[in-house]
Amino acid sequence: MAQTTYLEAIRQGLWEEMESDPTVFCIGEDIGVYGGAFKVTDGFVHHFGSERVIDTPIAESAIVGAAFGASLTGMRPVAEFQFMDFIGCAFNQIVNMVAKSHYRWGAPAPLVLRGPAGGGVHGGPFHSQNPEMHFVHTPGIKVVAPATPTDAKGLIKSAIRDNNPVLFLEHKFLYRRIKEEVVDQDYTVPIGKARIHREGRDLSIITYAAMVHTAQQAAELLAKEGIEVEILDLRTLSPLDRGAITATVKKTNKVILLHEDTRTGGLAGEIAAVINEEAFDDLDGPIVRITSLDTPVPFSPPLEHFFLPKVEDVVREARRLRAY
Amino acid sequence: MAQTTYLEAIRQGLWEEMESDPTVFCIGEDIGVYGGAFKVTDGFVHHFGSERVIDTPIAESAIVGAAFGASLTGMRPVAEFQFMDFIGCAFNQIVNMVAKSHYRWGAPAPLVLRGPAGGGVHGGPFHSQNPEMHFVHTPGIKVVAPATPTDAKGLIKSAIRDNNPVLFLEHKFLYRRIKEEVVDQDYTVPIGKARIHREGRDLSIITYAAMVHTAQQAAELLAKEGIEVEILDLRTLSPLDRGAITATVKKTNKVILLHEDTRTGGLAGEIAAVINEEAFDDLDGPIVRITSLDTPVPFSPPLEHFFLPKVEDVVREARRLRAY
Amino acid sequence: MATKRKASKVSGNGSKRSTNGAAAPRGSAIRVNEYGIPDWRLEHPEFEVFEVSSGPEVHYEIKGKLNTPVPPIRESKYLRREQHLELYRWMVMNRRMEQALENLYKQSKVVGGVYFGLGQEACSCASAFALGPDDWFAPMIRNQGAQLVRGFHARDIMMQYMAKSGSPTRGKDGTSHYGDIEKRHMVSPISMLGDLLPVMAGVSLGARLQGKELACLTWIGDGGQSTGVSYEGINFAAVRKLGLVLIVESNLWAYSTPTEYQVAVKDLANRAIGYGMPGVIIDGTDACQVYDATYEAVQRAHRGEGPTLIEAKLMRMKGHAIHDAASYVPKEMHEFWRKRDCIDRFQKYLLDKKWLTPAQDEKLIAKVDQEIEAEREFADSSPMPEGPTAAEGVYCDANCHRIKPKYGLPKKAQRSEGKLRQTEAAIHFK
Amino acid sequence: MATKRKASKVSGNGSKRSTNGAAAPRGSAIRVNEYGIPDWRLEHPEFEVFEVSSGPEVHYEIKGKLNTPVPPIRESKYLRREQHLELYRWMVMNRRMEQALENLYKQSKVVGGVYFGLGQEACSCASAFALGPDDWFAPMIRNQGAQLVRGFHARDIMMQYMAKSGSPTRGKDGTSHYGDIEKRHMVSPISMLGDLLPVMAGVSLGARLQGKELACLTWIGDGGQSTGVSYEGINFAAVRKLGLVLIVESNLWAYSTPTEYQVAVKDLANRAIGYGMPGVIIDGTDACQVYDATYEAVQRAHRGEGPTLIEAKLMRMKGHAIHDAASYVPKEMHEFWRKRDCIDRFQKYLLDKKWLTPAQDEKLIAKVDQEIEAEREFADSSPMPEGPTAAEGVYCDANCHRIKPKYGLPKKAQRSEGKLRQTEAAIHFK
Ligand SMILES: Cc1ncc(C[n+]2csc(CCOP(=O)(O)OP(=O)(O)O)c2C)c(N)n1
Ligand SMILES: Cc1ncc(C[n+]2csc(CCOP(=O)(O)OP(=O)(O)O)c2C)c(N)n1
Ligand SMILES: [Mg+2]
Ligand SMILES: [Mg+2]
Repeated sequence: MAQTTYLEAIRQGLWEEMESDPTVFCIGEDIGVYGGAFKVTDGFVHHFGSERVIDTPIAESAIVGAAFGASLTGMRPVAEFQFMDFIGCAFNQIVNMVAKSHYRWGAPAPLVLRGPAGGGVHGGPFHSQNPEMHFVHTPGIKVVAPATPTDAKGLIKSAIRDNNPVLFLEHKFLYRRIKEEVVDQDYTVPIGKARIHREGRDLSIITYAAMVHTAQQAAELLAKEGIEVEILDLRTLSPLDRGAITATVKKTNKVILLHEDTRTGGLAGEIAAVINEEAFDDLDGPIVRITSLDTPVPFSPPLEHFFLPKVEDVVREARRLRAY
Repeated sequence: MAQTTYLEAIRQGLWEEMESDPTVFCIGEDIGVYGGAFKVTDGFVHHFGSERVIDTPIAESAIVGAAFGASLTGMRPVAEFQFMDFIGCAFNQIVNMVAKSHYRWGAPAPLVLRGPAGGGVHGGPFHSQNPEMHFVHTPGIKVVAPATPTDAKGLIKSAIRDNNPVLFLEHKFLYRRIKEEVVDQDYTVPIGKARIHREGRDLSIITYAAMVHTAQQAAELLAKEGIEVEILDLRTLSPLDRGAITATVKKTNKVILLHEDTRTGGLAGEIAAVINEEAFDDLDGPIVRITSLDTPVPFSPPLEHFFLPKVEDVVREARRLRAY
Repeated sequence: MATKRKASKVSGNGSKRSTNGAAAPRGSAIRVNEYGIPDWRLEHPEFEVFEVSSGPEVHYEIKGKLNTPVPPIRESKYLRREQHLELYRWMVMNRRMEQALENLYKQSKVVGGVYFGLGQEACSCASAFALGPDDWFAPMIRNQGAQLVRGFHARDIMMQYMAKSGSPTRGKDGTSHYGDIEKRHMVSPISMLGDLLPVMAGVSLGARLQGKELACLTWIGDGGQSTGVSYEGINFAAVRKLGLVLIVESNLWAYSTPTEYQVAVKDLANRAIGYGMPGVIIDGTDACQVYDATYEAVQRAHRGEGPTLIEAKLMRMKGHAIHDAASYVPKEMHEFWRKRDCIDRFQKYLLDKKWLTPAQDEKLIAKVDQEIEAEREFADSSPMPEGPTAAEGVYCDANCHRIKPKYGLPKKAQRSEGKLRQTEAAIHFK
Repeated sequence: MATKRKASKVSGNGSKRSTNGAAAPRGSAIRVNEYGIPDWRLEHPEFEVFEVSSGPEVHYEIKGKLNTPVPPIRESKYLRREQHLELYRWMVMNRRMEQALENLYKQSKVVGGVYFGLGQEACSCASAFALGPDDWFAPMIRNQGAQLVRGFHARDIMMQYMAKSGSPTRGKDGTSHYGDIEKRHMVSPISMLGDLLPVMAGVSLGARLQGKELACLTWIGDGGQSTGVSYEGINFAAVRKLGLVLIVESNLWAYSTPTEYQVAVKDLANRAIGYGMPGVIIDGTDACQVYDATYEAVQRAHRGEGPTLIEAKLMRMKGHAIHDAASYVPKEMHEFWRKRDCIDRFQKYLLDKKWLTPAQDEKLIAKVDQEIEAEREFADSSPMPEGPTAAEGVYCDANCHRIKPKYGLPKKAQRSEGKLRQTEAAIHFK
């Protein structure tokens, strides 16, 4: 076991799957000789060859379409978006061709769409987006968004082995900032299962991806005030782990929903509805949402800082909710 | 005043705006000589000429892009999607080029994207979609979804006059099924304001588009049992009329959220969160969601019937909630 | 700023084009257009549809030569005699099945509308007929004949339209929106035009990784090809030399819009030039030309030499779908093309050659009708699906499919030994 | 199946190409490529980048003629003498500003990365310089020079990179991602490549509806043009004869990917053929060729004759952005193109012509540097935006803009009298 970054953990998982399963291959822009804009596939082409690490023209709908076509022949393609923001350029192909394929005509599409999402790195409106909701709202594709190196490795492997299309969102803020000991052998983390990131009794924060770490920092501050926060890291956004959501609400009776994605139509709404359905009588206070603003992701650091949910927002809301 | 269908009401509104404002023009596929797949622009080309009623190649990203470009010169384009399902083919252009334009560089984009949405006509997975959530979740574009001829006419006019991009969702099930007396002169209905479709004291159904009529039928049945349902027709989905939502909840204390769109990530989640934020203490029962299934829209009538929310679903849930 | 050449004849194959009689001798001269694209047609109709904006209504008119004689069939280089008859039978079956669909519609037994390939049967059937047994295909709405040729039954298509439980999609979708990755290797289209092109390129890529060079045939309309994704797919196939065989059906209309308002180019085959792949123009109402051009493209694909763009010139002889009376089409246009009906011409060709006698022909047609009637009977009496099945099948759960490479495990799975090393290279946003 | 012609010279303009000396006489012969596309270049470099997969690492190498002499500048048909000097000054300013940006980056004063147009200054500046006063443009990341030429100040660009409150987007976006629809008629690009093409076609459409024929200039990379939306835009412009002036910057790389792996065609200008519009090939390092080709395209647009595709051949002389050392580029390639530096060549041309003396040149450069320094000073000392402004401006409220047709009210607003009549025509789904 070695200290491994979030980025390296994804690389490891992908590499191991390519080593053990010759039907896995990578396809995307600048992933070969260059190793990808974020170097997730650095060195892959030297080891696996350019047949299995395919540099494509700049054509996201073709990348997804080709991955889908190849998957119909029994391959397991892993397609990279250079930035997840560009997924909009393949939207129709994903939502209408790929996601509906099994329902409509029974053809499974065992492919993974992966790439860097999220803000906090001053990437501006087109290099910082969180596109999860478009796909959480699309039946037929699963959505995964790990927060830790261990989960990142285990989930990329599960995503590759899944018989359904999986959107794998890598948070670029975490790539080289988050490190932990990661088992350097084969293991998987199941899709569809949330994880208690921190136990607590006073209130629950349900969150995912980079915001797990924001929640953690807030929890540490709050602990000093005697407020013990439970953090539920969803890990998979579709299908949601309704059981885990309900369990933590039933335990603490107060809940903050925290995400980096913009507010209106964000995942917090869906979770609020689920809690209403499953644990309405267990609520001792209103469900609180902490999210980014309803704007594009602004570029300038003071603007982006204002835009994103902050540790102090979580602390403030937790105190307020505690006192409710 | 004449009995006017929902379809004719939209035609009237569009026609009147084109007559009164020469900067308004229509662009889309088969909207000229043919008058559009649903005949919304039937006869327009004869009256306004093919300069202002432009048949395009089959290229949705070009249609939206061209509309946007024209809007930058001070025109007010109205672009038709032959079916709203094809909006996915222009997704990036809408979400990243058009919707972010005012925020990023201060360029207003006074354009309307309109076309038939919704199911119930056995159109199958690609001619029945409800795409609202992708755009409710996109800051910078407004979303409108009228349920009645009067609102349809008043809102298409407001959409055209608005200085922002507006997605105008016409429910194709209503096109020729819903008729009422419509003022055949100029009037507008404001964007951003919901409407009490039916007054009631026992519980509220918050809904929009075709489901307003499903709610109405259910309300009539429930009235016979002494349950008086209030129906709030949202009319505008973005920006949401939070005031109207809160007011009806505060009045009846029980609420059903009803929509034709699929469940997970649908608008009901957002509204559930809003109610939690604004009226948590006013709730005397859990917020109930009634929606379509989390699947593509199936083609075969028995399947589509099973898929869609039905009057009996609303009646059943209303009884249950009433008894809570 | 570009300069054009005059279209010219390439005398490579020697013999001159025959203008009388039903058949042109094998190897008739092949003309090339002004950009060097071979044009196999034996006539080169010249007309243009344009908008007329005087008078009370804006409408379309046509100008050009519309009373030229019907050209002969270009003798096939590849079809064996008995294959001609087989192909003819498929074309007849295609048409008769669509007539049966029309009847079902009139009896209100169809859900939604019906799409027809009237006049395009050669283009659907002869192309599919040129595929090898392992090859893949993905039809568009007008290519119902191709589905028959590749082993689906009329009942499958009928049940799709009737939304029956026994339809290939179990009522989940209609029309040609179905497929089969197990046996018949048909990829289901979606409504959005063009998205299939990269998908078919991807099928070829997937097979190549398994050591197999496939031909992957699909069609696109002169309208549908305007979608950006079409060219993403074509370009990707060209760069990777994938086995895409693309037939652009230039049937002069896209719904109500004349091709003149879709594209500013006369021959869509010219687009092949810009993508670095071969293009060819054929008469889409000549079954032999369709077969031969597809056959050559398929062979190219099997040799791993990359994609081919075949532009088939023909005419959509009905409205967009059954609700559309196509009153926007100038009458002379229908008349011109009715004389060039692909089945009539092929029938005459076979009769003239005496490969088919009138009696045999009658029998063949009667047998087809009988078969279609049995299929209709089956489809009609089969049940609708049960409502609750609507909730099933969104995801493929662990055991619903055994996913394995169809053509064997990729061999050269890695090019070197060595382990994963950490990367510290500079990245874009930190 | 397509047959090609050999490239040939069109002797239309008479005189022969000069090979020695810095200038080729006005009207030197223009070659056409094998598809008849005019190629204005005075050299035709032949090399190819290919992947090498032997040895421990997969990498790129180049083969071909790399030591050919630097060609002369093609004399401009349209530039007046003093315009040459003005243009030269813009190119120098473009480069010096980018050097200043690099310094700011090294001082950690830039937020995110910096993009350079090194070696492409002629392509950015001379094209923008050919626009008429009312024309519109939309730059890509490498066209910072165009922004200067069209009236923005270095400080605007610097403040964009430094995310300052005073930047054109007030810190909301960075790099070239800004615009101005009031005065300078620049449309802001977005990152997603290709989406601007239909937008610029739409600007031309909007103006035409107001009775004005505009030229709408934009650039796209040899990589970015692979996006489907690019061709949707090109096709739309071609069908409607809109004033799109498109410069495809064939700079041989798209991020780390050689053009050979983007497209299977040698000359992207060939794509013009398939879209029914003129295409032309130019040497993108020759400011006169860039100017003249753009100028002609702009005139065409002003006459309402439709779009033009100009392929500029050149080389991206730095990495994709400042973080990228471009170690994947074969060294010889940089060397070859370094000799063809567009500013050096233009400078030599002007000196040789004696339109510029060395002393004047020195002074010009010094003045530019002074100006840049003042701009840098201004940008550097300007404040960052206030956090809460992040929440502003998503929507344009009723009074934030007065929206009116820029070129006057459309005149022929309707073609007939008459009222709206109800429609009962058949529709698709009932
Ligand atoms: C992306 C997209 N936009 C619009 C449509 C609606 N539509 C269906 S078929 C059609 C016309 C197609 O014309 P063409 O491709 O020429 O095929 P044809 O019907 O002539 O065979 C249109 C506009 C669609 N299916 N997909
Ligand atoms: C749709 C889309 N996909 C991917 C990217 C990421 N990206 C930005 S620039 C670039 C390379 C562009 O190459 P080219 O168009 O040739 O322009 P150049 O950098 O050579 O000037 C890529 C892949 C993008 N901006 N947009
Ligand atoms: Mg067509
Ligand atoms: Mg490039």
